Amino acid sequence: MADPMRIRAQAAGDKTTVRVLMNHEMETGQRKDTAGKTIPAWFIQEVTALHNGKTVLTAQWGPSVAKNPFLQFAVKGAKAGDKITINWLDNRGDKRSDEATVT
Amino acid sequence: MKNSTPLIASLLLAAGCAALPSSQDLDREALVAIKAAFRDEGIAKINRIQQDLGQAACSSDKQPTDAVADQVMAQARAGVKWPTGGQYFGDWREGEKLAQNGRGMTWTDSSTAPAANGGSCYNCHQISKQEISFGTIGPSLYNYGKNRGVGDVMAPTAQPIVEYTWAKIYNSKAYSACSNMPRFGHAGVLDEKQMAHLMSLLLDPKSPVNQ
Amino acid sequence: MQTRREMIAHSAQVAGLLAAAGLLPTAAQAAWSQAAFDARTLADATKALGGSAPIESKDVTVTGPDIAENGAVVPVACATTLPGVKRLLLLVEKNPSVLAAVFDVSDAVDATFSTRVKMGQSSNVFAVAMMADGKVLYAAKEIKVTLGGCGG
Amino acid sequence: MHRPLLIAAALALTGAALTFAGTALAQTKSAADGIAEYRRMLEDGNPAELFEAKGEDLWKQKRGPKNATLQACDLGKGPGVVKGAFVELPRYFADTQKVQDLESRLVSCMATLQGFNAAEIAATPFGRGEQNNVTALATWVAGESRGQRFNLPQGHEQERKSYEIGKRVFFFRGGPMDFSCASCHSVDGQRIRLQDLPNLTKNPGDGVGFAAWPAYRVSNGQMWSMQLRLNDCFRQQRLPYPGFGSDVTVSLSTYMGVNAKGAQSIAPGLKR
Repeated sequence: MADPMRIRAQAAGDKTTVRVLMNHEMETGQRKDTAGKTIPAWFIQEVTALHNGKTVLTAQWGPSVAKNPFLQFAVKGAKAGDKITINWLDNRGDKRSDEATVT
Repeated sequence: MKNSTPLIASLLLAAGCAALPSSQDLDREALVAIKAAFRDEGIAKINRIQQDLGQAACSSDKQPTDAVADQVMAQARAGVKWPTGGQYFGDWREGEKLAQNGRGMTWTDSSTAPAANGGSCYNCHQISKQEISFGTIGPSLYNYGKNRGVGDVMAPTAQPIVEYTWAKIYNSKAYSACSNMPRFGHAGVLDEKQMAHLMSLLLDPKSPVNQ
Repeated sequence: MQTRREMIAHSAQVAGLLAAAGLLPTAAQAAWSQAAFDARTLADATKALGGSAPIESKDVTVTGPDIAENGAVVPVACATTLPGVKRLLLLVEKNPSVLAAVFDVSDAVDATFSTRVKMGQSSNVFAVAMMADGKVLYAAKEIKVTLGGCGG
Repeated sequence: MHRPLLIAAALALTGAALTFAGTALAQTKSAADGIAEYRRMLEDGNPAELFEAKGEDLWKQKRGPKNATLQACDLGKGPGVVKGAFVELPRYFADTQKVQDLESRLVSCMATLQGFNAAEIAATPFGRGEQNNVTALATWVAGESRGQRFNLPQGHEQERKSYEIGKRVFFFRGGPMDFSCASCHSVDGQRIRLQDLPNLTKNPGDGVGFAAWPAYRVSNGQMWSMQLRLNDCFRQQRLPYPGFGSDVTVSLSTYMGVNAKGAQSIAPGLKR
């Protein structure tokens, strides 16, 4: 299973800034290994964010997103104590879900 | 600590007051540590830590004595091999590629042949104006030929600078015993053809270096 | 015993076969726009996402450094202040597949997203806003990718 | 063909090149600003955080043949004391009778507390198996001293000797390109390509040089500890392969660490 994400969710005023770091190779499928064989593409395709269980963001990613991806966005109306959940799904069907509490 | 160690010595050791070995002994111990620490990996063999006169003389924070420096430079000058048939020049475009290429001679490279190596020039020098990613360990080489008044590289007046430049690339220690620049010809990093391409990059009036 | 790399290669092959046969879970397949990520130009990518021809607009912002020390990680952001934005996109003009990311904008989030992309070479980076009324607006910024380090 | 070299003429001409170096510097000011802007944009959200989290888990996890945690590991400030340990390493350890850096010390603890085979870990290539865990552990331990200032102990004879050996290793020239650490790191304000080169013969400043590693390398998406950093420096110097935790790499760290006295640690850092 993939390693956990790091999620920071900080409230300021009436919104919460969410910063996420994900553990993922984000292999493009364009690179070759030392033996000259193409390394197959392996990357996160879908990201969703939930605020207290309600989906607030869905995203589609391609292999151009950098390794160990970073994502920052702001959720309106989220306040300290609320839950922010991030899910990702990659092109091999691997997935990961982590949760953070807004501070 | 051995039991036979006198009490006073062990007290001093415990307090960390024992004297260090002499500087020369430390020099020797450092070499022993280096021999013990390194091993062969790929093309990077252990014999690479065997120093020649110049490498050993330039391995401290102090400059070598004038006598030693002169000896290093004289040896370097005597060893410069001039290009076969006086072919000092090649193609500046190939020279630019070599200048950009910083690869070669590491344990992750597969061959020590010059064909596998670059000149790493931009790592340390500004060269053409178009390339903004250049190092500053060496002086800027932008307008290298132009600043030295080189128009026609074949002109007799250009001969001194042509020879100086060749020798500098072949063995940088010919002019400075502890130069930071590799000895591309002497060490077999680049072959005559590759050095000729670099000569063109630096001296050809059509090269971007001289625009 | 299989090495990890072989296993990765194997499972990728299996996934490929399953996908070709339409056997992967639809959740993983339905939402991801293959055609958009296969696109080689800005116009093709927005077209594949059902948008019209993109028009340059001052109301869309693309943020990033002028120079990237390394193309493997380039911080970029897309944003718009216009109401009625449905999607924000980030694209790298000279990458093999231009589209990097698609963000579906809901009322619950700001229309501002930051991430990091790979860039194979110096290129324009586009931020695109796909609007509810069908308009497609974009902004461009050139980011230079430099060669670095000792070269090895 | 062997002609005399006209050194005097050539030297006279070198002056012109130096004048032009100044112009070049002014022209690339904006490039340097651009790079600084790029680095600032990456500061928030350093993927090294992912490795810190993994390292903290590993520290507290029961692992190895002895099924034990590392929580009794003495990193120099007593068993289990992690905060502040990083900025005092390498240092002398009485139990191993050696000067050890953070990673070689972690391996000692993994051997004594958890029953791992230290020699096996040392022989494992970077990025594989337990070496990955050592890197993650080092990242976390370093992060626990974030903001503290380097203050390596030099009270023990072995610590002072380690410094002296390290200094000699730093200036050791060899290989087909005649490089030493000093070739690139003994003068202020120089760079390779666009990368600034810290002067490591003195304190190069807060969060620079020794005070920035372990660091996440954006170029390859890898977490690099100081052992790997030095290993790759020797690769680029075109020297042979230095052993993990060898006297050469540990004493070099002592040399840089002592020189960096007073520098604030920002580790884990973010590097090109």
